[in-house]
Order: sequence, then structure tokens, then C-alpha cells
Amino acid sequence: MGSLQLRHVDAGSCNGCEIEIASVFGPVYDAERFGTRLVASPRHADGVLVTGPVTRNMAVPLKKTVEATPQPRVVIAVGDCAHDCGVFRGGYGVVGSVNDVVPVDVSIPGCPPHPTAIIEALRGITRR
Amino acid sequence: MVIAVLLLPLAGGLVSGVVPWRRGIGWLGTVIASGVLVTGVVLAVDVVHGKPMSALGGVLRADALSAFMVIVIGVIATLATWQGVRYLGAEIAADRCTRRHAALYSVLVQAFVATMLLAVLAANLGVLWVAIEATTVVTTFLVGHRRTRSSLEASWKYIVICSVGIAMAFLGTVLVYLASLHVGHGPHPLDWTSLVAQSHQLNPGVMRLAFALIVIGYGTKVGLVPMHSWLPDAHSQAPAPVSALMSGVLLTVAFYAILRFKVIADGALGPTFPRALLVIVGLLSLLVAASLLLTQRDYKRMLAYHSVEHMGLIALGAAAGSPLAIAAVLLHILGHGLAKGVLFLASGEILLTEGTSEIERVPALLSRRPVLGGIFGFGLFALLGFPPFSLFVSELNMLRAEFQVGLGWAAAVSLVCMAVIFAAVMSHGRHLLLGPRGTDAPAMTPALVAVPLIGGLVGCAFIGVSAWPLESLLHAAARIVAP
Amino acid sequence: MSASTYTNVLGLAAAAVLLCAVVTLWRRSLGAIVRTLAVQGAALACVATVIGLHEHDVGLIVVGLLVLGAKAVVVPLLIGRVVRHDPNSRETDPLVNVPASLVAAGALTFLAFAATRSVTSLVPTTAGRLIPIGLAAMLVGFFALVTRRKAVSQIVGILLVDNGVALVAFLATAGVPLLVELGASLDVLLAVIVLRVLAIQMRSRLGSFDLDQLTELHD
Amino acid sequence: MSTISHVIGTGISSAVQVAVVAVGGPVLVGVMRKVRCRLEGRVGPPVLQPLVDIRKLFRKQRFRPDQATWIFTLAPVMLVATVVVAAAITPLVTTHPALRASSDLFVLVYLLLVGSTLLALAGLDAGTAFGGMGSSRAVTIGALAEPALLVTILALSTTAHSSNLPAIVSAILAHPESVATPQRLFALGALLIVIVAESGRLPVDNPATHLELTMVHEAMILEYAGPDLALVTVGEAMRLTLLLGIFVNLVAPWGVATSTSVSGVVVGLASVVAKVAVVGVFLAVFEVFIAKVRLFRVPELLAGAFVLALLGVVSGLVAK
Amino acid sequence: MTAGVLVVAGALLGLGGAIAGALLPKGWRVRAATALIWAACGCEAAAAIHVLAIDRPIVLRSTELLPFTGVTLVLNSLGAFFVLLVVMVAVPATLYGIGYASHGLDTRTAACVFPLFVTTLLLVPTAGSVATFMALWELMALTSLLLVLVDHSASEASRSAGTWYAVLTHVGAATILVAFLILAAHSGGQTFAAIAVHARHLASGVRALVFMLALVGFGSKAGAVPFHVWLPKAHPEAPSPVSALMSGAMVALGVYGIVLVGDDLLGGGPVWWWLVVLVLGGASALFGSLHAASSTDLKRLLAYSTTDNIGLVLLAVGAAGLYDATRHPLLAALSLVSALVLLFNHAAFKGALFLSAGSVQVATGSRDLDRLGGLLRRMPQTGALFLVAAAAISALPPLNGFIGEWLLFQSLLHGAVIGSTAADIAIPLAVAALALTAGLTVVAFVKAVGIGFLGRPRSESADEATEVPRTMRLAVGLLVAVCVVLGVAPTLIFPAVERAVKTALPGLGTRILAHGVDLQVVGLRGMLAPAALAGSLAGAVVGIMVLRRALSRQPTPRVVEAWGCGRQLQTARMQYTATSFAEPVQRVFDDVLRPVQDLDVTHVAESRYVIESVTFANTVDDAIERSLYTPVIRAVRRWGQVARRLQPGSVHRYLAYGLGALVILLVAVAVMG
Repeated sequence: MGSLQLRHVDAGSCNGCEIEIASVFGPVYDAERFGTRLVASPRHADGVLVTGPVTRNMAVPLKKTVEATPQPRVVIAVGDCAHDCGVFRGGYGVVGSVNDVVPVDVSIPGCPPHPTAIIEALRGITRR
Repeated sequence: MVIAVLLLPLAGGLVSGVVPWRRGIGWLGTVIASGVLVTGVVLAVDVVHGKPMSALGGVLRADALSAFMVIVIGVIATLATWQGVRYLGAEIAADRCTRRHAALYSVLVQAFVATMLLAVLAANLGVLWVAIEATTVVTTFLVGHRRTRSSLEASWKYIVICSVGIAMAFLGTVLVYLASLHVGHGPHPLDWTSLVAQSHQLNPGVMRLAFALIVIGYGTKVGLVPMHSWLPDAHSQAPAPVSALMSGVLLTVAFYAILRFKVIADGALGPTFPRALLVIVGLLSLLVAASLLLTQRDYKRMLAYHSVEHMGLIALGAAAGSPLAIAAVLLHILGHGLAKGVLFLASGEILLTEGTSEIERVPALLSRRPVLGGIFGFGLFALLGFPPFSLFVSELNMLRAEFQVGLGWAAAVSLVCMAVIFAAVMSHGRHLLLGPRGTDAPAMTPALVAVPLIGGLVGCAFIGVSAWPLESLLHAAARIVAP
Repeated sequence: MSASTYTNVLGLAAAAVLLCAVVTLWRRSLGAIVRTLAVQGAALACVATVIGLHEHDVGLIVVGLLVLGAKAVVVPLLIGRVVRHDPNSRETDPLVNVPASLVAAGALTFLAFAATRSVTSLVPTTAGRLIPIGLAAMLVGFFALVTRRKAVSQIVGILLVDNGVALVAFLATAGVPLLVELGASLDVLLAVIVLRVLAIQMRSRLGSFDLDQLTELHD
Repeated sequence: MSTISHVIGTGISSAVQVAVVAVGGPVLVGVMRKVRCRLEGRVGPPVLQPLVDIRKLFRKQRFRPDQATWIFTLAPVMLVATVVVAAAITPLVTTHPALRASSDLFVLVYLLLVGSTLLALAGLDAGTAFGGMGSSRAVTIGALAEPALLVTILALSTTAHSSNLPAIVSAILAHPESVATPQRLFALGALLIVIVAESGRLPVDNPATHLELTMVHEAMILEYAGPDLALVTVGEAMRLTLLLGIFVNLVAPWGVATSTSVSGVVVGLASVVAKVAVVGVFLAVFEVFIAKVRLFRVPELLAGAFVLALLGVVSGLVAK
Repeated sequence: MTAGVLVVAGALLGLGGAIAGALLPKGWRVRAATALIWAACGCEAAAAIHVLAIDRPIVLRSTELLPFTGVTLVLNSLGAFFVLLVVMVAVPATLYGIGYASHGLDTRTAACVFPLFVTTLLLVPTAGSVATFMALWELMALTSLLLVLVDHSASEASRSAGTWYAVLTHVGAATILVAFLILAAHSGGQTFAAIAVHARHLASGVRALVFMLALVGFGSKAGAVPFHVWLPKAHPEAPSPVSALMSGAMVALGVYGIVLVGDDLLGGGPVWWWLVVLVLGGASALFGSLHAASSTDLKRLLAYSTTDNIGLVLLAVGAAGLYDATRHPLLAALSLVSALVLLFNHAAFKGALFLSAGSVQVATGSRDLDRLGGLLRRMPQTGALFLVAAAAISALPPLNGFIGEWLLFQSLLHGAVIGSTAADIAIPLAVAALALTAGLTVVAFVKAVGIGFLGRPRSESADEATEVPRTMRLAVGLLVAVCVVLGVAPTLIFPAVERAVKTALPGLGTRILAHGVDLQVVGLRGMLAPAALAGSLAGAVVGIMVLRRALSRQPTPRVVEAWGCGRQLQTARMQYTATSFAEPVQRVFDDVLRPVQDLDVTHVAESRYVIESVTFANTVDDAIERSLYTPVIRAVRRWGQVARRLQPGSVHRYLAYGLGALVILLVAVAVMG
């Protein structure tokens, strides 16, 4: 049995990934049955779910959020933007990809990634 | 002995009248006053258990009550004359007063003391009246001693109102005399002892009228409502030592007269009528004092109204009339004299150093003049009836006696008035005494000024804790008034 | 002196005392008021002397003469001197106007009669019956004190009160003991002197005898 | 001899009670979550998921915010400790737990108050914005629940003339006819509302919320991580279970052992687990159909509970 | 007779302390006075213990002191209990005073008055006659007033507080005096012994009047609603050792007075008296706790919480009277026991709280909670002691506050079934009041501890606070130790409490509580094993800590920055303030608290859509003061203004008064004939 509590950080996303994440935890895909849950505080979390390219405003908060997450922890970059800034690459407000700011453990490609892809990745982490 | 008591201030007056005023002469007054105190004590020791002493062919007579009053006069006079030296010195230094005036002042003060002594030592009620009227005449000049417009106003009101009042008292005395004539008077007409002896036979109708006139008449000098109105003006304008003497003893000497008449009236009328009358004036006094203290803006007037209150309390105590009540009344007379004397003397010192008697303009005394402020504060506490000061004991026992004789309702009303007065005095005292010091360093009060004041307060506290030297005298005196 | 003469003279003199008191309420000129006072003093002296004669009381006769000297001569003179400083001074506007004052005087006289019933019943003599007049005179004097604005009028008012009381004393008890009488007279005399001094001071300081100016000391 | 065996017996029963509450608590939470998910049309996490979460949390890092003090560290321990003591002395399985003397409803209420008070202090300890908010709301709700709670206790204890829980339970067992008196029904209704409020369930508080501004209990524990968080989670779950356990034994005490015999304890254990499960499922079903009320409508709810409790007392008086 | 010597010696030593304080030089006076006060406390405590041990009163008389009446001292078991209570607060408070002295207590006046105050506190319960009682009572008022005014030159609040206190306490004393004098007038003597003999046979109306007057008078000293208004003014302004004594001991003497008059002198009364007491108690408890929950000034909060605790005590006293009136002596005794235990406990923790509040004030210069914070890290011992005392006052087990409330609850619980209509209505409401009060007290003290001592410092002075001198901590520690010991082993004081209760409610033959480690109410089904409870709680805590250490991989936590939702800067201003903490309570109870809120928005000149600044002020002043006292004060002032017209300065007017009086008198005489 696995247990994975996640704190979601929107580092500058277009909200496409957010919609997919929402459906991941909705009745249809129901990731909770695999022991995954979104939580309110990074202190409660085992992983940080990051979406979007990291904008200037969100770089420090993102770092702080990851630091606030107790070890052992994972950082999951959701979507292309998180992976390599996607269409926002080079934008004036963009610092870089998530990996440029915090070390990423799992990357989920897609723009936006399909809920099943996200669930698959999460199950990969919990090995369930 | 009795004559010696009287002669002392007369001699003192003579000396200070002949020799131009000097500081040493000023101290003579204090010596004389303390002499009066000492002779009063000696007198008291003599009469407390023995028979009354007579002198001058029965014109003068000293019993325990008289001796007690002599002591009261002596004590307050000592304090007042002590402070008088400083007052006159300051007035002369400020060029408000010549040495001749100072000498006049000394003469008048001695005469004032002498007339009060005569009043309490008189065996004859007529002489008593003469003496009290004489105090009016003497003190009018003393009230006006500053010779300002307002002191003139005060003296005018004082003498006019008191003359009228005292005339009513005279009428009352005449009526008592009339009543006694019809019983057949003895060798000494208007002699108090014989009047008391025959009081049961006196015509009640006449005595009722007479006692009513006596209460209003002497009540004027006591400062009882409705004839109290001179009191705040005179007390606030008179020089502090004179205010102290007037408020501390003159009022109670006049009350002493009422007490003497009350014995006769009780005999003739039974206790109901005198009691009702005294309760009415007592409560009215308390009510008026409470109402007028609320928005008082002048600390000397505040003290004056406070005297009205205490006279009201004393009247209520006398109305109760039991031996306990009278003993408490007498202790109250002494305690009030001491506390009020000290406060007036302290207020004189405040006026001297601050130049105004408005409460608003004399803030934070306790911070700026710690000793003087402390004396004033503790004096106020004494007057408000806090232990260990004797006013606590006397008020407690007066109230107790009132409850015992069924005057509990009046005592309760008086307590309400006292509570209002307490609140008023507290808030005035707060402005006067408390607050930030400001930039100046705290000013010291000369030891010569502070010593008698502190002494007075300590004395007041002492007799409140233990009145053993006085207690037998008080009881003896109370038995005279309430057999 | 025959009984009826005694009664008549005594009655007349006593009535004169009261009448004079009422007249002071009536008159406006201060000079006239002082003169009325002198007349009243004389009437009072008359009462004392008449009673003295009737009772064969030498002391009382002496007292009567003293009263004559003091109250009919010396005191009016003393006050008169004050008035002379300011001859135009008149009691122009008393607090209660003259007609009302007179009515009040009448009422006070009735009150005096009512209140002294017990006294008159105790002294059923000729003199005794007249006691209410003394009280009435005193009350009228008191009324004058309350309603008259001038310092001199108030001095006179005090003396009216005093004369009223003295009248009662003479009528009721044929005078108080001599010592008391002397002391009392001396006191009154001194009081008048003091009042006079004060009145003169007042005039020199305030420019008039007007008592309305004396309202600086109040709450 | 008998005293020693009695002491051992009570000790063992208490240990059983603590164990069942400690293990059963998270399971109950899992069950309730499962029921909710099923009714919402989802599969939901496994029933034992909370236990898994807790095991995982113990393996994680411990944090202490730089401004926080020893209170932050103590609070979770105290929370669990008070529930453990409460569970040990309450007649869940048997009416003869250890420390039966102190097994007083009043004691229990205040014992649980110790834990929640410390947790409220811990919320303020880190010096963050939301911790204080949560503490403020939690203590306010606690204060408002208190009158209903104590009057309920009053209503429940009048029949037994005691607030001692074993005494109350025994009294009901001895007088089965008094089970369904109006007095008890009103009081138990009030008690249920108070239990919901005290354990932070809907409609007073939503334990699953992510929005800090709507949080009550969650806001206080935002700073806890790892083992401390595990303790808080366990403590909360135990608390809910304990309260429901008391509730069911007050409603229908049948099955509870009146001795410390092994068979009695086993039966008692089974019955209390079953009863709590039923009530838990009932609560979960109920929660599906309601939403969280606004914070300032919570007082209305608690006032309602208070009135119910008072009605209980009054109807008790009427019946007398 | 030796015990009598002890009482006198105690009084003399106290006086000696005052004299030493007045005469010795600055470096010496506080220490010398304190030493003498301790000696006095020792003597009085010894006398009290002696009395409790032999259960016979000490009687002392002196006719030399106090003219006309003499002094009568009677130390019975009830008084002895209160003497012990005073000693328990006085010793730590004076010890604390040594370290605190430089904050206004080392002036000649203060050093003289403080020992006097303590002495009067010690002696009031020994007063055996009306005169003695009133003298000591008024001396106590005077000395405490002077101590409240110590800071008068710096603080307007202190001056205002002094006036309020003086006036209310005087009114209270006057009503007490009337009550006593009515009794004394009817019993021919003024000793309590004489009064107690006669007071039972008075007319019921008189008895009721006496009781109500005494209730008002003593209630005002005890700080019961609606006479409490001086408390939140005077207690914060007094120096902390004085606040501790006033709040812990002096207020308790108000309750002593109610018990003295109601039970000892009048011998109990009808049900409705005690319902009045119950209502007063419930109102005080609720009003006090509500204001405590919404206060932002630490000492004001403590003062209101005193009103709240006294309310609970009055609930117990009222219940005791109620049971006594309905002839349930055992329940009555139990209620009175709970009252005394509550009082004793209150003295301990409130003393500790006021003293530590004083330490906070010394260390930071402020007692405004919104300017404090983070003090537990900076003043670890003071903070921990405050925390324990706060837990005690919140009635958390295993501390003493819990024991008191448990006893009260037990007495109410058993009272609910006695079948008296009055009790039927009163008891559930009393329980509700007790419960809500307990809950609000938790709110108040979570706020006090959480805002004042935890989190980030809200001001520079709080940031720079350092621990106070050792004597001050030791003093607080003593009181906190009492809280802990009496929480774990409350039976320690029960012999004394029982003797005291039996003095107040004579005729109770049986024991009230079984002594031993556990508490057992004799004849009723209520028990508690506080020591075992405390032990098992401690065991559980240790066990779980060990378990946590064993289970987790990392034994000590890593210190990190607090999680601030990713914000870059965490400041103290982001924390909840005392005001915001209290906001939910305030909003729920706004009908009672009636907060005044001021929102002031300033717009920039260019546009009304752009805000330059927003000022928000939320003040909760005392609704009772506003609606009960302010109108009275205003009316009295207006009356004073009107009355000034009596003295317009016109001599004619003055003479007219005389003429009018004379005419009235003459008319009266004429009518009488």
C-alpha cells in the first residue's frame, strides 16, 4: 500500500494542467484510491506537484515550498511547461523550468498531460 | 484655675497689643495657646471625677464638658497660632500688612480665643450668648484682615448673617429665661445648672419656641443649613489660621451652646421635638454640603462645605442623644477640629506658595510639594472618615447610636450624602494632589510649617486608635448632656 | 403710675417700636430710615423705663436710660455719619416693592401673634400680651434685611431685629439679668461699629453702599 | 489475591481499550472516508489508508519552526496522551477499567480539553498567520460547545445520581426501561452535536479543506510534519472514536462487560467496535448530504444543542 | 493563650514592617519590611493552624484601643482558613516585591503602606466585632488605595482608577456598615458573637435587608457584577505584587464577608436570598469571562477573570445557601467546600498570573498583548510559570483549578435532584454558566499565553526582553507550586476547609469528604483520584514521547523557517493579534460586549478609488459601566451644577433662607400650639 500526499504549486501555469489535476482527484479518475491525496500544507506533503514554467514571482515561493516539505520528498513537474517552459520559453517573466529552480524527481510530459498519465506517474512513485 | 484659663489669652492679647509685632511676640501666642491647653488638661483632671468648679461668683463654671471644650480650643489654637507666625511674616514680607496690623491681628486672635473660652466656661446662658456674639465681632475683623474686596464681602456677609442668627438665639435665651421665671428662679437667673434642675417644670410651649430659635440662631454660627451661607465665604477669605480656628473650634463652640440648651429642652419637652429639629437641620446640612461640594472649584470653599457636612453629622449625633452618641459627638468635635484645622493651615500654605485657591490651577501637589501634598491628602482622608483617624471612630459610633435609637433611616440618608461627598472630594482631591510633576524639582515644605500639621494629624490618628486619656473625660462630659 | 396709664403708655410705646419697623420698610431715604431707627430706640427705652417704673425696678430704669443713650442717640449718630457721606443714597429699588413689603409685614405680624400664643398664655400680664409685637418687630426687621439693597439699610435691619428681641425681653421678663444686658448691649454696639467700618470701607472701595455688588463670592 | 487479579484485570481491560481506540481510530476514519467516497460515486482510498499514512509519517523528517517553543513539540504528545488516559479510564469495553474512580464525564471533558488547548497554543506558537486563526476559531467553538456539553452531562447523570461513567452505564444496564426516556434522548441528541463540533467534523469544520480561510482545526496544525503530524492525526482519530464510543455506550450499553473476565472483554470489544462502526457509518452518510456552515452560524448549532440538553434536564424534572 | 500572643505578635510585626519601611534608608527598607511581614505571616499562619487544629476560636479583647467599642479579635476556623489564604499569597507577593521594588514600591510611603496593607489583610478575618471589622476593612481600603495610586504622577489611568476604586469601595463599606449597624442595633452589642445570637430572631424583612446590603457591600469588594467596574481599572494600575494581593486575597475577603453575614451571623436565610447570590454569581462569571476573553491588556484580562472566578465562587456560595435553606446540609457543606477551594485556588493562580504579568511589564515595559509575543523564548521560566498558572485557571487537569470546578460541578449535579423548584431552575442554568465560563476562560488564557508569550515578538521591547531577577521567578514559582500540589493532592487542604465550613454551617456532624489520596464525597456518588490521574497522564506523556523518539528516524526536529505559504518575508504583523483572536467571541456576544468599531478610510486626493490609509480601531469598554454608572455620574454632576444656584453670592438670598426657615418654624410652632 502506498501513501503519497501532495502539495500543488502553480508556478506560472496557464491553468490547463490544473484542470487535469482536478479531474485526477475527481470521481472519474479518483486517484485517492491509490493512497494519493492533495494536502493544504507542504509540511503534510511527501511531494510537490509543480505546474507551469517558473515565473519570477514564483521562484522563491517554489523553493520555499520544496524546502518546507519534509524529507523524503519528491518534486513532480506536471506538463511541458514545467519540464521545459513549453510555449513560454524565453518569456520575460519566466525564470526557467522547474528543474532550473528545484531538483525535479519525476516529470510528466503533455500539454496538458492526460489524467491517466498523471495517475500513472503517481502510481509509479507509490509503487501501487 | 477657671479664671486662669481665661486670663491667659487676655494677658497675651494685652502684651501683643502693646508691643509692636515681632516674630517672638508671634510665638508668644503659641505659648499662650499651649498654656490654655495645659490648663484645660489640668481642669479636666480636676473635674472629670469630681464636682464642677465655679469662679467669679458663679458666672464661670467648669464641668467635664467645658473642660473638654477648653482642651479642643487649646489644641486648635496652638496649631493656629503656630501657623499664624508664618502667615504674618509672609504678609509683612509681601508688604500686604503693616506691623500695626499684625499686632492688631494678634490681639484679635487672642481675644477670639478668650471669647470662645468664655463661651465654654460661662455658667450663665446669657453670658454664653454674649461670648458667642463677641466672637462674631472679633472674627469679623480677622476675616477681613486681608483687606481685599472679597474679604470685605465675606466679612459683611459674615457679620450680617451671624448677627441676625445670634439675635434669634438671644430671643430663644430670653424665652428660656421667661419659662424659668415662671417656675421661680433661684439665686442665679439663667444659670444652666438650675435650669437643668427645673427643666421638667418649664412650660413646653415656650420651650419649644425657644429651642427652635436656639437651633436656628446658634445654628447660624455652627454653620447648619439654612443659615450656613456665610461659612464658605468667610472661611475661604479669612487668613488660614483664622479659618482653622473658626472651622475647627468656633463652629463647635456654637454647637456646644446648642448642646447645653438641648439638655434643658430634653427635660422640658422630652426627646422627640429636639431630636426632630436636629435631624432636620442635620440632614439638610448634609444634603446642601453634598450638593455644593460636587462642583466645587475652590479648595478652601471645599473645606468650608466639608465643615457644613460635619456639623450636620454632629447635629445628627446629638439628635440621637444617647450617652454613646454624645461621647462620639464630642470626640468628633475634637477630631474634626484637628483635621480641619490642619487642612485649613495646609491650604494657607498652599495659597501662600501657589497664589491661588482654585483647584484647577493647583495640580499635582503631591508630586510638586510632597510633604504639603501628603499632609493635605491625609487630612482629607481623616475628614472622610478613614481609620486610624478619630473621625472614623466617632462617625461609626454616632451612626451606631443613631441606629440604636431608631434613627437608622436618618443615618442611612446621611451615609448616602457622605458617599456623594466622598466621591466629590475624591475627584477634587485627585485634581489637586495627583498628577505629573512637570519640570521643576519637588519643593520642600519648611519643617516649622510641617511639624504642627503632621503633629495635628498624628494626634487625630492617635485619639482614633486609643483615646484612653480622653475616654473617661468624654464619658463624663457625655453624662452631663445625656444623663 | 396708674394701671391704665401704664397699660396705655406701654402699649403705645410697644406699638411705636413695631410702627417704626414698618416705617423703615416704607421710607426710601436712608436718612429718614436712620431717624426712624432713633425713634424706635427711644420707644424701646420708653418701654423699659415704664416697666421699670411700674415694677419699681431701678435696674431696669437704668437700663432704659442706657438704651435711650445707645439706641436712640449713639447708634443713629454713628450710622447717620455714614449716610452723610452719601446723602443722595436712597433705597430706590428694594427687592420687594414697598406695597408688597407692607403686606408682608402685616402677614409677619399675624404670624408673630400666632406663634407666641404659648408665651402670652404663660404671661397674662399687660406686658406679656404685648410680646407678639416684639416678635413682629423682629420679623419685620428681618424682612427689611432680606429685601433692602443698601448697606445702611441692612445695618438698620439688624438693629430692628435687635430692638425687636430687646422688646420681647423687656415685655416678657422685665429684662434679662443686668450683666447679660450690659454684655449684650456692648456686643450690639461693637457690632454696629464693625458694620460701620465695613460700610465705609465698602463705599471707599466700591463707590456705593450697594450690596448687589457683593456677589463675587459664590459657587 | 483477588485485588491483585482485579488490578491486573482492569489494567488489561484498559490496555485493550487504549489499543482498540488507537488502532480503531484511524480505521474508523478510513471507514468513514470510504463510505463517503462510495456515496459520492467514487472508489475511495482503502479503509486502512490512514494507518498507512501514519506509518509513513513516522518515517519522515521532523521540523520545528524557528520561532516555536517546546509547546510546539509537546502539544501532539499531550493530545495523544490525554486521549490515551481518557480511553483507559472510560467504560468502552468493560465497566471496570483502571482508575474507575476518576472515570467521570466531567473529568473526561476536561482531560480532552487539555489536548485541544495545547494544540491551540501550538497553533499560535510558530507565529504564522493561519495558526492563530485556527486557534482562535477552535477555542471559540470549544467554549460555545461547553455549556451544551456540561448540561448534557447533568441530564445524563441525574438518573444515576452521579457523573461517574461506569455508574451511569451500570444504571442503564440495571434499568433498561430508562433507556428511551425523553430526557436521555434529548441529551444524547445534544451530545451527538457536541461530539461532531468537538471532533471537527462537518458541518462545523471540514477536515478535507485546502482553503486556509475556511479552516478551523487544520489551520492549527499546518506547521506539523512527520511524526508530530502522525501523532496529531492519530490523536484526532482516537478522540473521535473515543467520543463515539462513550456515546454508543450511553445510548445502548448492552454488550459492555461488567467484569474483567476474558470472555466479557471480548464480547465488550466486539460490541463496542460494532456500535461505533454503525454510528461512524451513519455520520459519514450524514456528512455526504450537508455542507459546512459558516463559522458564525456554528453558535446557532451549538445553541441548539444547548437547548436540547436543557430540554433533557427539564423533561427529567417533569417526569419526576 | 499562646495562640492569642501569636495573633498580636503578627499584628505588631506587621506594624513594625510599616515602621521599618517608613524609617529605614532606601537600600534597606524593602528587605527589612519584607522580612518583618514574613514574620507576621508566620505568626498569623501559626495561630490559624492552631485554631484549625484545636477547632476552638481564639478570642482577644482590648478596651484600650478603638475608643467606645474596644477591639475584639475572634479567630475561628472560618477566619483561620482565610488567614492561611492571605498568607499563601502574601509571602510570595512580598518576596516578589523585593525584585519589583524599583518600580514604585521602594518609596518611603509605599514601603510603609505595603506592610500595612498585608497586615490588614491578615487581620480582617480575625475581626470579632463591628467596630474592629470596619476599622480593619477601611484601613485595608485606604492602604490598597494608596498602593493603587503609587504610579499617579506618571499615569492618568492610575489616577482615574484610584478615584473609581475609592468611591466604589467607600459605597461598599457604607452599605456593609448599615447592614452591621442594623444588626448591632437589634442585638444590644456590637460583637459578632452577640449579633449571631440575636440576628436569627429578627423580622424576616430586616434580615433580608441586612443580607442584601451586605451582599452589595461585600460584592463590590469581591468584584461581582455590577459592582466590578473598579477591578479592571485598579488591578492593572496597581503595582503587580499589590494586584496579586488585591485580586488573590482582598477579593476573597469580600466573599468571606458574604459568608460571615449570610451564614455565620444570620444563620442562613430563605431560598430567594441565595437565588440572588446565584444570579449575581452567574452574571459575574459570564460577564467577567466574556470581557477577559476580549481584553487586550494583560492585567485587565486578569482583572476581569477575577470577576469571573468570584462569580463561580458566588455560584457555590449561593448553591450552599440554597441547599441549606432546603435542608440539605451535606450538599450545602459540599458547595461551601467547593467555594472555599475555588477561592484558595484562585488566590494561588491569580497571584501567580498577576506576578508574572508584572514580570512581563518589567521586562518589556508593556502589558498590551498586541505589543508582546515571543516571550516564552526570551523569558523561559516566567513564561513556563505563566503557562502553568494559566492552565490552572483554565481548570485543566491535573492542576488545582480543575479540582475546584469539579467540586462545584459535583455539588450542582447532586443539587439537581433534590426536588426543590428553585433548585430545579437554578441548577441547570448555573451549570450552563459554569460551563460557558470555563470555555471562555480557556479562550482568554489561550489568548494571553498564545499572543503574549508565543509567536514572534510584536514590538522591539518584547524582542529585547530578558528574564527577571531570581527572587521574582521564585515568588511566582511558589504560587505555581501550590497550584500543582493542590491539583495532584487536593486533600492536603481539606481538613482546614472542612473545619472552616463547619464553622459557617454548624450542625453538620458527619465528615464531608473522605480524606486520603482520593477525593470522595461522603454520602454522594462522586469521586476523583487526582494523583492517579496526574500520574497516568504523566506516564502517558512520557510513554508517547519515548514512542515518538523510537519510531521516528530523526530524534530531534530540524529548526526551519515557519511555513508562510511561500511568502518571502514573515513579520510579526502577519500574526493574529489579541483583538483578532478575540474577534469570533466578540462577534458572537456582541449584544453583551457592545464593541465600538471605528473604521477610518483616507483616500488620496486624486481619486476616491485609491486608498491612502485605513485605520481600524476596535474597543470593548464595559457595557455595565456605560449603561449603569455613566448616567448616574452624569445625573449627579448635573445636580451639582443645579445646586450651585443655591449659593449665588447674594447676601439677601442667604438671609431669605434664614427668614424662610424662621417663618416655617414659627408656623410649625403655632400649629403645634
